Amino acid sequence: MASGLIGNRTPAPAAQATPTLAADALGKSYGQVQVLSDVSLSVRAGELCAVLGENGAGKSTLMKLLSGHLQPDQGSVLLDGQPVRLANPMQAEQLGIVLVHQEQLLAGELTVAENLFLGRELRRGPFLDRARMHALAAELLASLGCRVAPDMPVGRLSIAERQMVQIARALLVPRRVVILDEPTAVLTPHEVDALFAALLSLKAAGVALLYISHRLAEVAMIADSVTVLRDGRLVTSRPAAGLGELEMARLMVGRDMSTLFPPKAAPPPASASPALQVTRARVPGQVREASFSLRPAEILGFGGLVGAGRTELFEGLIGLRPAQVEQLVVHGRTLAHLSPRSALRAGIGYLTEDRKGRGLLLRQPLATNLTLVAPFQRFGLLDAARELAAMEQARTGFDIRAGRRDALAGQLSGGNQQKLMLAKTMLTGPRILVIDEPTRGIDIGTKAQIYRFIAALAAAGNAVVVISSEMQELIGLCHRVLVMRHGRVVAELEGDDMTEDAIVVHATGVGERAA
Amino acid sequence: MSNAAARAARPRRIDPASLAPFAALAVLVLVGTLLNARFLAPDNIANVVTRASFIAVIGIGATFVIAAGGLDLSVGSMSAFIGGSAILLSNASAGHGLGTALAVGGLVAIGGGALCGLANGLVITVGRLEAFIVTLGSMGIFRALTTYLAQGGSLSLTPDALQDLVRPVYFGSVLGMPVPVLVFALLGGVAWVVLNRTPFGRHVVAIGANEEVARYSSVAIGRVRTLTYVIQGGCVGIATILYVPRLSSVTPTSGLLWELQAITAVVIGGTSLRGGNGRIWGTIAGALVLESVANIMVLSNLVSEYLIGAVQGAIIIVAMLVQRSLRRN
Amino acid sequence: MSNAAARAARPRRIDPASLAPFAALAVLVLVGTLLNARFLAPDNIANVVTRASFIAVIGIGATFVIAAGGLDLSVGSMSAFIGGSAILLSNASAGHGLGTALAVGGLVAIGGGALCGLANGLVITVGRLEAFIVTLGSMGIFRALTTYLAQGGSLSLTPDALQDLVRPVYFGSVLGMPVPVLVFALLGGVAWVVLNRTPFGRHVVAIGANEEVARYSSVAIGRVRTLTYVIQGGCVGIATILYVPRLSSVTPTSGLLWELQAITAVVIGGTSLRGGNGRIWGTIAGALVLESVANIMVLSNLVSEYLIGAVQGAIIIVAMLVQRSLRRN
Amino acid sequence: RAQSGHYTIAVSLPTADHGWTGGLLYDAKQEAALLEHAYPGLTVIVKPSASAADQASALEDLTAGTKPDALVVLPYDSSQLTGAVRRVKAKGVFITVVDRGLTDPAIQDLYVAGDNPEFGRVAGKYFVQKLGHGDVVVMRGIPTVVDSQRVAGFQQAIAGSGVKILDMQFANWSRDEGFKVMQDFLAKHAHIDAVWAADDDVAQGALRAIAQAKRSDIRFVVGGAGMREVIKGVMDGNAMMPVDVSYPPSMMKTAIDLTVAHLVSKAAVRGTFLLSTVLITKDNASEYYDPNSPF
Ligand SMILES: Nc1ncnc2c1ncn2[C@@H]1O[C@H](COP(=O)(O)OP(=O)(O)OP(=O)(O)O)[C@@H](O)[C@H]1O
Ligand SMILES: Nc1ncnc2c1ncn2[C@@H]1O[C@H](COP(=O)(O)OP(=O)(O)OP(=O)(O)O)[C@@H](O)[C@H]1O
Ligand SMILES: [Mg+2]
Ligand SMILES: [Mg+2]
Repeated sequence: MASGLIGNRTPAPAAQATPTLAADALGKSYGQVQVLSDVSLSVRAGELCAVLGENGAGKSTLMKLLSGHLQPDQGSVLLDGQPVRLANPMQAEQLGIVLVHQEQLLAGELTVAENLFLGRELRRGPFLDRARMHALAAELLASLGCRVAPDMPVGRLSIAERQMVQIARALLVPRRVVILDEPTAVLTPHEVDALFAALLSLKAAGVALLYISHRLAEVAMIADSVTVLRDGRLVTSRPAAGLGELEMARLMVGRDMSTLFPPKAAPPPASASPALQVTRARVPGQVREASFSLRPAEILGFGGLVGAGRTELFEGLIGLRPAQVEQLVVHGRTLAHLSPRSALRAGIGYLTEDRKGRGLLLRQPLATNLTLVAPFQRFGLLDAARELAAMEQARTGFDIRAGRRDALAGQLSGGNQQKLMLAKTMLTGPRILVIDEPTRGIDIGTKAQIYRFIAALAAAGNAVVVISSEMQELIGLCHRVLVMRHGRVVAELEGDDMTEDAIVVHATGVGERAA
Repeated sequence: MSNAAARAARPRRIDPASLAPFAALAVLVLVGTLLNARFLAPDNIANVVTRASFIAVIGIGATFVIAAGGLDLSVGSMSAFIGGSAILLSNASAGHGLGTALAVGGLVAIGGGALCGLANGLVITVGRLEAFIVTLGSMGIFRALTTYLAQGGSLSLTPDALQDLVRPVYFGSVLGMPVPVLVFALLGGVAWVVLNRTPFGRHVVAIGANEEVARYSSVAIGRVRTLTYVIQGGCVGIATILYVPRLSSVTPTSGLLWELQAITAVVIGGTSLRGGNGRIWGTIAGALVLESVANIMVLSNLVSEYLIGAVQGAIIIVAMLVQRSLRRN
Repeated sequence: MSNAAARAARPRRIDPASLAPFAALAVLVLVGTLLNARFLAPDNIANVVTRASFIAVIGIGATFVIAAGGLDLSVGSMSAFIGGSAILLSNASAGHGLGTALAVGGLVAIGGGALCGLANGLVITVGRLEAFIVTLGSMGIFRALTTYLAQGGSLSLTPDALQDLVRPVYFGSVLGMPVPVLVFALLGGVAWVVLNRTPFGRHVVAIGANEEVARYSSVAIGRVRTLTYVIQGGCVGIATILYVPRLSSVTPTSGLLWELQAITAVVIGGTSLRGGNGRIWGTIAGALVLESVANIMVLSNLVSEYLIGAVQGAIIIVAMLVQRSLRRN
Repeated sequence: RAQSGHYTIAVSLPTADHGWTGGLLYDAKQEAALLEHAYPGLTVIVKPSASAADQASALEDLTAGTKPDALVVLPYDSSQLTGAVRRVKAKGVFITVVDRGLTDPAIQDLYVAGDNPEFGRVAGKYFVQKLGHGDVVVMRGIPTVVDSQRVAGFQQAIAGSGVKILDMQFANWSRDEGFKVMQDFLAKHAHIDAVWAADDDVAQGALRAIAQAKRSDIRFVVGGAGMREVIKGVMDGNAMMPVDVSYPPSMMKTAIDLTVAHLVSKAAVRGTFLLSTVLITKDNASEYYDPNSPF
């Protein structure tokens, strides 16, 4: 993957130069919950500073304070050593500070180019200069290795493509400080490479970068310095050189992290009757043909590049989008087709990759979200006691950290939203579980927890499909990996054949013949 | 996180925003009393509250529809249509005894309302059309059908004995409470439970909050949404049962503009027109606000009869502004 | 990534959905002709298209408001109000010459419209209230003010010479095109350019699509949204200028229900009531659809007079269903 | 066509939006069917419209590419429809105007009407005669010229007498509004001697409100227009509604009849036919009673 980049690391800038942007003893609370206290941090021109921490540690909040999206309760923001008041994002942008949000902020009805230039349209006279905006958009996206058409409505892009558009938006005009909040959580390695190349050239141009990620390998590779937060407080700020992944994890979690992946159970016997058998599934425009079978107690991975059609395949199977399947057998029963409800009845659970748009009701309480699929009832009425108990269980089982108990889903940190969604899917007790990007944005400690959870689920005889863009995850967790490319299943890898190289080769088609 | 634990222990508080419509109502009562002391006379209060029952009952149904992100513009003409039908069929069955006629009328009203609602709901969900257009269309249809039934005139309950029999449904009272008030209070209670304490109610709010999320959560969107329109229809039926006894007749203009009044009551009550929340008691307060404003206009001598509409409009906007400012604090 | 590349390379085609309202119109023309050959008589076509101009012009404004996720229910009574005001002030200034009177009337109509729209917009944006409630309130206010101005009667242009002078604005034609048709065609062109080819138009659509995103993108949401209401008001002013010459007078019931017609035209035209897109030409087609349906009802003798409303309602729903099915393909 | 005994008459009127207009449409349709039966060559097209603008449109539609021999029109509003009717007239159509005269009387070949100011005056005189002194409340219709003329007539008739108007509100010619406004009047005024409702629909609603309030101070309610149920009440000696003021929707019948007579008999039927507005009392009520009318 991005290994070639390591050697390109530019020397860290001189430490004595005035930091371009600095946080000075910042504090912030939501209501009575103090989410940040006394956090200081600084980043210099040409420096990439990674900010690490568990889910809910306060990373996103800190970045919002630094970019005018939120106002600090204590402390101040310094630009070039001078205190500045960033009353709103526009003001911050005028000073050259831009934040790429963890949650995607794009208007689905507008096209890529329209979103990119929203609020700063190019004009020719009083009119829009559409040609130039399209050309620039195409150019910028291409430089990021993203090949979406500028006139495509953003609502029709995949999550990853949307993320690239978001990043492109931030880079549209020259900046002094670029803050990226988990930019790679939804990206596949291919795009991560393109993004890193762009970040390096920004560094070379003297831009100060703040970078949040839970992918510690990436951080080790690209960061100049590392700042770690825990429970809203600064743990440490130090140069990245010499900091290994394990050390970073220890700093974040506060204890030693031994293994990420649980030991793999023996793969289920091939003879076992399949939990799910799909013959020639087609999703118009996205999946040309896919056939596979899934055995009980098996963890089956789906790998591929963005746009390979993995999400669409499973959404089609579950009846969330139009699809044709020649044959669909669930636990020995042949079904004509599935709808979300019949899938639920057939014991298939599906976790979407789009938590903001499709996963959670952001303005509803946590328990409502948790039990939305099948609310607990007694005598036809909601059973508040069981709901509360289930929420309590989910809170501990999935380590969901909410500032307050009556918090709304939208007030959780990104990673905690992901955990809530996972808990929600699990509550239906699926015998076949399909998880699209299970650990997107989840910290390393919780990741291990989730992997153990998935492994235990499979060990109990349930079948699990993991769609993931993290190859480590596929290899470490799955018994078998199917690779998709251009809407087809192109390879099936098992045992020792499951390597990053093999997945990349099949996913891109590059060097396939040679391999 | 002992902090969090302590907070969790604290009992669930009442959202101050949900009190806003009641505050608006209280202010109105105060203003009304200042303008004319007779406003508070028991008779007048009883009149106003009883009159508010139609919009309150219809508004309860509208709260479901709107909480689910829908809209129903047809309720007023639906009421006229099912009222007219109920009268015709009651009259026709009066030969079999007044009791039968009564039963027929009641069944036609509620059943007819539910069916009309079902039709609206199915066209909207199966045809995947904007609720605005569909119910605007059915508004025209119901209104025209009523005119057709009445042949342009009015439809009255006959014989007079039937009129006398049903009159207490509007004019009667039980334990000092006018019957319509009891009805909407009871219905409000049931509706509150359904909306806030059942899985169905939760799904209603979910599809209003984010239909995609609901779909991905296996909520039967079409069925839930259709049911909200059926509930709306049933409520219109109940409102019609309260309405017909008042004047014992229906004309092609019966129920005119009730749709706008019902929606206004819902919005004043704190339910967002974009869906995703629903406040039954707020809606009832909203209906009382509307009726009180009208009453105060007639009781006071401040404005020319030409300008009453202007003052009413202004009061409603001001009430909403006050409510909004309460919410901000 | 040949897949993505292919998508990128595909030239921008005309969205078939945007043709749907025109298809609906074509079908209607066909049906109309079959029912009564006189439908296609040049006179009749000219009448229908000219009459559609009020709703077309108001609908153009409504397209901006709705594309931005708003709603304006006050347009009909706003038109009556500014029409009444314009007539009063024209009459008052007729002493200074008819030309002056004319200029005064025109200015009052457009300026008054813009001001009324500004008032709506400011209350909605600064007060952060639901557009539905605010414009429902202002609907009542404008209507009552008109009644007040007319003292319950009607307001006519006097002297008659003034009536004769303005009559060509509605009845005249240039190069065989009725003046109102020229007006809405021209206005449509300008509006299309503003909505689709200027930063302002893009911001309108953006705040309708996702207000939060627009806010983060430094779009001045309050200003843009307020301006959509000002545009709506200006369009109402223009429609009023076309309307007054037609009947030479205004009564408290002028423009009744125009708001619903305008919204219907916009929705038939393919603009979503939830905002985020706007189709000017679709709206104009929608206005023509509405007027054609009404015309066909008068020309054909198929249905009882009482049922005309029902048939109109049904036709509009069916038209939308047809359009929806076109869109699915 | 006229030579061969074929005639087309277009009838344009407001849609049935309250009792009186409902009666109007009913009568028009009845009469159309009757006359078409009586004169085989005759076609009568009845087109109701929902607003003044709609009616102007309907007039255009009825005359686009063709023309009827005669137009019978009851305009929504005199001032607004004068121009539209003038344009029909310009095509050589015989024009009969019903009830609401055009602002340019030269347009109408035939004018059949009730007398709105007189409608108010008749009622006013009755109040003066019956009450001598007293306080009355007035429930108006919809803000229109017709309504204003009626109210002005009433005010004129009671001017200088001991009858005083306590309060006045619009009740939109609707029963429901009549009921509500009356309830509020009763709450507001401790003593009311009588009620003038200017319309039978409204009066019906007011009566219900009075009955509910069990108030004994109100001596009577007077409506108007001759609704079937009301006339029946007058015949039967209803004490609360002892009289009614005639303003029969059947004027539409008269107008159509006269127009057909003009076409068929070639007799010059022209001029103005004012239907006298009379006080319907127990004595003459039976003349105004049509048990089959929907109104
Ligand atoms: N709008 C809000 N209202 C109340 N609490 C909030 C709000 N936004 C965030 N929080 C709380 O603030 C804390 C810090 O959240 P933040 O989003 O900064 O975490 P994070 O470090 O970015 O986590 P993640 O890795 O999961 O993205 C969390 O406990 C969260 O619940
Ligand atoms: N509604 C849609 N209309 C048109 N194209 C779409 C639509 N939804 C998705 N696509 C396209 O289909 C392709 C496949 O989607 P997607 O990227 O989600 O597949 P995937 O294999 O699950 O990839 P990943 O999950 O890694 O993003 C994408 O290129 C996307 O642009
Ligand atoms: Mg975060
Ligand atoms: Mg995907």
